[in-house]
Amino acid sequence: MIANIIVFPGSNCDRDIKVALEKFQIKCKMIWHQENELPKADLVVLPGGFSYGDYLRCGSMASKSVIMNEVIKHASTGAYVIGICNGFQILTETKLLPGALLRNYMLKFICRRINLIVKNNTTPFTNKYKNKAKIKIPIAHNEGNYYADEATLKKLEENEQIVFQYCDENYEINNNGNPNGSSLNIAGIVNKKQNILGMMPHPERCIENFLGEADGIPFFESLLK
Amino acid sequence: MIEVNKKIAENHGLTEDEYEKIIKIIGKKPNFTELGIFSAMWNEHCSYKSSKKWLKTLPTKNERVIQGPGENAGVIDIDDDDVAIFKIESHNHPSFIEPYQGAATGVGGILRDIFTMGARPVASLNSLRFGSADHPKTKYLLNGVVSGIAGYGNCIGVPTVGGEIEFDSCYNGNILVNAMNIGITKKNKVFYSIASGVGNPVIYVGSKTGRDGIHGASMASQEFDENTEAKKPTVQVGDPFSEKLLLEACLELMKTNAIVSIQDMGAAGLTSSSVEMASKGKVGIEINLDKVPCREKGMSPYEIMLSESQERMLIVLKEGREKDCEKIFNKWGLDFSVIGKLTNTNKLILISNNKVVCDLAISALSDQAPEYDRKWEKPITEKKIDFKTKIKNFQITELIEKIISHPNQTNKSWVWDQYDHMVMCDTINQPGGNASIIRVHDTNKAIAATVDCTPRYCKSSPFLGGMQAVCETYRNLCSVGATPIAITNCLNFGNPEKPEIMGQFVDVIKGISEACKKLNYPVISGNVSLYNETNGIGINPTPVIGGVGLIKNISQTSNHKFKEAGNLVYIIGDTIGHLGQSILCYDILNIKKGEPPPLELEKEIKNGKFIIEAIKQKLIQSSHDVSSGGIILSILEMCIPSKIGINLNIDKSGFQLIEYLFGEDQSRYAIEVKPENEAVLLKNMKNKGVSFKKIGKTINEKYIHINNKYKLNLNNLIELHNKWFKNYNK
Amino acid sequence: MKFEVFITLKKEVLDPQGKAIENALGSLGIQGIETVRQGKYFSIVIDEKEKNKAEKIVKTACQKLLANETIEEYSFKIVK
Amino acid sequence: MKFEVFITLKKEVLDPQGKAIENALGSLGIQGIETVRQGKYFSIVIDEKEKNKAEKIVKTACQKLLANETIEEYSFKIVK
Ligand SMILES: Nc1ncnc2c1ncn2[C@@H]1O[C@H](COP(=O)(O)OP(=O)(O)O)[C@@H](O)[C@H]1O
Ligand SMILES: [Mg+2]
Repeated sequence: MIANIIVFPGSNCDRDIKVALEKFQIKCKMIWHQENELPKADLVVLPGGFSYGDYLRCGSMASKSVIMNEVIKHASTGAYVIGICNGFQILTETKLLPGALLRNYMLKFICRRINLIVKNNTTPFTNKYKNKAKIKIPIAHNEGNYYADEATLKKLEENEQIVFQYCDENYEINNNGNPNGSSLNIAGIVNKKQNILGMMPHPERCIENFLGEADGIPFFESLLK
Repeated sequence: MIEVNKKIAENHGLTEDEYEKIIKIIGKKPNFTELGIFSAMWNEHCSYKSSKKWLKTLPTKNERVIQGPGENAGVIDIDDDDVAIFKIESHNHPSFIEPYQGAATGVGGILRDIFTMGARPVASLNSLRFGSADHPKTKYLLNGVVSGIAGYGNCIGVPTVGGEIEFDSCYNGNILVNAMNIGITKKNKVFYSIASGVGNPVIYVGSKTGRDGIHGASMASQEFDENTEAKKPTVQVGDPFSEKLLLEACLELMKTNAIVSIQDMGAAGLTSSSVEMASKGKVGIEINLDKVPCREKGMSPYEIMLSESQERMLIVLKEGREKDCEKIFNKWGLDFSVIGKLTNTNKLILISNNKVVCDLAISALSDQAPEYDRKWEKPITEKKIDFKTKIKNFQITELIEKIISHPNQTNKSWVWDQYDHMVMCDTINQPGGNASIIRVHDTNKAIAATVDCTPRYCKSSPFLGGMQAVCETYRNLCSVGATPIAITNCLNFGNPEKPEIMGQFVDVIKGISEACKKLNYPVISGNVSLYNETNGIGINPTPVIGGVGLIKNISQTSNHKFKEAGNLVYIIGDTIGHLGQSILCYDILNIKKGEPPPLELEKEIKNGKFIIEAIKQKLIQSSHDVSSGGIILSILEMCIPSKIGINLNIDKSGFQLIEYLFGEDQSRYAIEVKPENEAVLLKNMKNKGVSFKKIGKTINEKYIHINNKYKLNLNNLIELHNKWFKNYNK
Repeated sequence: MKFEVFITLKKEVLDPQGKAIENALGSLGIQGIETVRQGKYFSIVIDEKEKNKAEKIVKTACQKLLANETIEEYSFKIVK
Repeated sequence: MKFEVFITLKKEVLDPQGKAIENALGSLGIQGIETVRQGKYFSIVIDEKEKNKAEKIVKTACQKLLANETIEEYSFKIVK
């Protein structure tokens, strides 16, 4: 499997995701945002970080990069796109995924391991998780508060586009377990065709046991299936 | 141009004597630009005129030190041709005036000191001190500083892995914001700031120069008073996005072998960077100010030279490499400009509009800067006092509950949750433990780092306090299994023109020196922040020490969380029960008199080495240093994260039990031992001659039992421990 | 030509920042504040003397970048 | 009474956000943008009918909380 990792000015998890993908024998190419061609690949990753300093709105300026036209083309062929954290924000700004990510409800940056439920384990990104799996993955963001209007939320539910949801210590989906105020505790969604994933948690940060939980491993294994 | 006179010199913070000295050295009256340059180079912040004499006495070498003080940061050897580069720096004054931007630019500044030397920054730490929690400004300052550090560090993508935070009324008018950073690179890839090669081009890269922060460095060299707010220069605004680009661009350029020397523009901006580079290389430098990228039109030479705009670097390139350099900086969207060249005149020549606007000998600005032997008084050591009568009426359980919920001892995750401490995926021990552990990327080894200081000890006995701060970092490193290598220090003090303050400074340095020498744990970089006074009231002497150690194998580390019930808990080191200057007395009972605990450096070394060895041999399950708050606080800090209770059995009662549990005797550790490892461990302890005492056993119940007499519910303690910051910031 | 551009969250989108400021003003003892909503403000200088053309540039800037119409609304006016 | 409050960075203070937006608009191919400065905008409803009193409340809010006068300036006006 081959992945293109897009590097924007201000991306800072680009190396992290590369290290993680390579650990699972996925070959990576780093693509500078000004390039206007994408080498052939099965997967495009928009990494975490602060593209353009997250100035204006997170992901807004990156979403207008030259390379994003190519990413859109890549996605339209049904090939995989993953946006993690800032990458998720870029995907919503590009409208490849619906909704928007607002400032965390408590108005603070949060870096913490949080509890998640894998709501949909039939996507190409989650098929190695058990159904309704309870997992722990770190988040690190200031704007992860997922927002969409009622109609969109309803569609997300109906089409089973919600992939990860925040939950509390007892794996109940409620306000207590919602770190940032996201609608429906949404932590990650896919498009209807299920080839584009956006998620706030960082699976690349938890694939080694000695750094804490390693619940990110099935995520990368799913890609290989 | 404004005509210079004595009065104007005085407004620039130069004394009459200093002004006269300038005229004598340069043989003319300086023009306004020259005066500004002198005032920047000769102020405390850049010239270290009050502290130099004493800083020279610090031990700075051991077998691993590659570069000691004198460069942008110090460099140590961490094996396999890898080096770690680190330094700590203060940003106290700006943070008091504008907490968010002050703290943010503090982080930005120390990051530049690290990557200017060729290292990729891998970990940030910070040491923060605020006034008392109920002081009206504290909440605002706390929130501003923490989000400023987070805002800058998170954006640039360097993990903030540790630090300390303390509240004390002595900081009401002068908060302390000290930022430390560590970077890693290869031994043969270190860059220095010594300019060389007459004719080589001098390059300006980074952001544009604006009218911000003019005279920031001189402000950092003055006391505050009511008028400070009015006098304040325009505060610098941090731009972490540009810094990220600057970081990547510099590291990219460094691969091309085009750089002769490189230096960040920090305090006193273009002035100090150009003068320092030239001075170190014993060359002259000529700059055409019209070539300096400016944000605003019509900036005067004075303003350009004194601006402290952030995210800028000065580079001396090999001749002919300008185009390669320009290409890289263009790619990253940063300004690039050839602004001058090195000369053989040993002079700083500045040209603006085809006119020479400054013509000064480099040595006049640097080597001939004043150096003072300030008057100092030997600090009066505190007398022993009798605590028994003051304490004996308190219930032990009540004292424990008070300590665990005090702002200085409470759970500080409110702070570090705001810092991205995991980015780069090498953070092994997260904030909240003893020392943070950061894996050296792509290897099996790690470095450990910590920042510590106990200012209440330093106030009471500067010598012991200086020693103790060094030892506490040493202990924190040992307790995670790291071999301590070297330190950086940030010396925060009041007004050095007062003999009693200077006396504190001198004694603290003596204490630090003594400890560093014995522990073979030298100083490789640092910073001095004086004049931390408001209306004549100074802070407690606060020599913050940043310690760095090496872990050769990441499978041989430890943390402070109890692992399971049924294990034995030992204290390594002697417990006499020294209450003077303890948290119990100082913070809880408000008894601020008394002397701090004594220290025996031989024991410090012996106990530390023993712990490292035991961790290596996997004989202990968890380990924690015993310091502020004594045994009881260490034990609680081991119980709380794992929710494991303990049965403590101590052959003491009444006041003696209080002394035993809360006393802050030094050089101690608490460890958790599996029963099957006890025998080997005991044998080792006896062989090595370390003192030890078994004090209890971890249990399944969520309770803390003391001598079957007192019982505390662990869940209650956890709640007490967790609530302070949340309630405070509601 | 100089423009002022205002970007505000749509009415139905929650504005926690505004809410927090509202509360903070209350606890500072400033009475009489009913609601606060926060938005963004840009001052933009356009190198174009014809009003229509300049307005078009600003409008394009809003639509293409400054505002995210999923959550925000924009408005602008000429200052001089 | 409803107010609009504007907080802008002082002229000599660096505005990294405005600068980045300026560049981004340029690379989007939107021509004619000379400078962009970013600020904050608040819409505040005051429970007070007397103009003078209401203005005083807003002014206090600006000075005490909304603006950081070390680096920012404020201005406001009544909308209705
Ligand atoms: N307390 C100290 N101990 C050791 N070295 C110090 C101390 N204070 C300053 N130094 C050294 O003096 C030099 C100048 O420091 P500083 O003015 O902070 O540099 P910068 O220009 O990077 O801000 C550095 O090499 C620094 O490590
Ligand atoms: Mg420096």
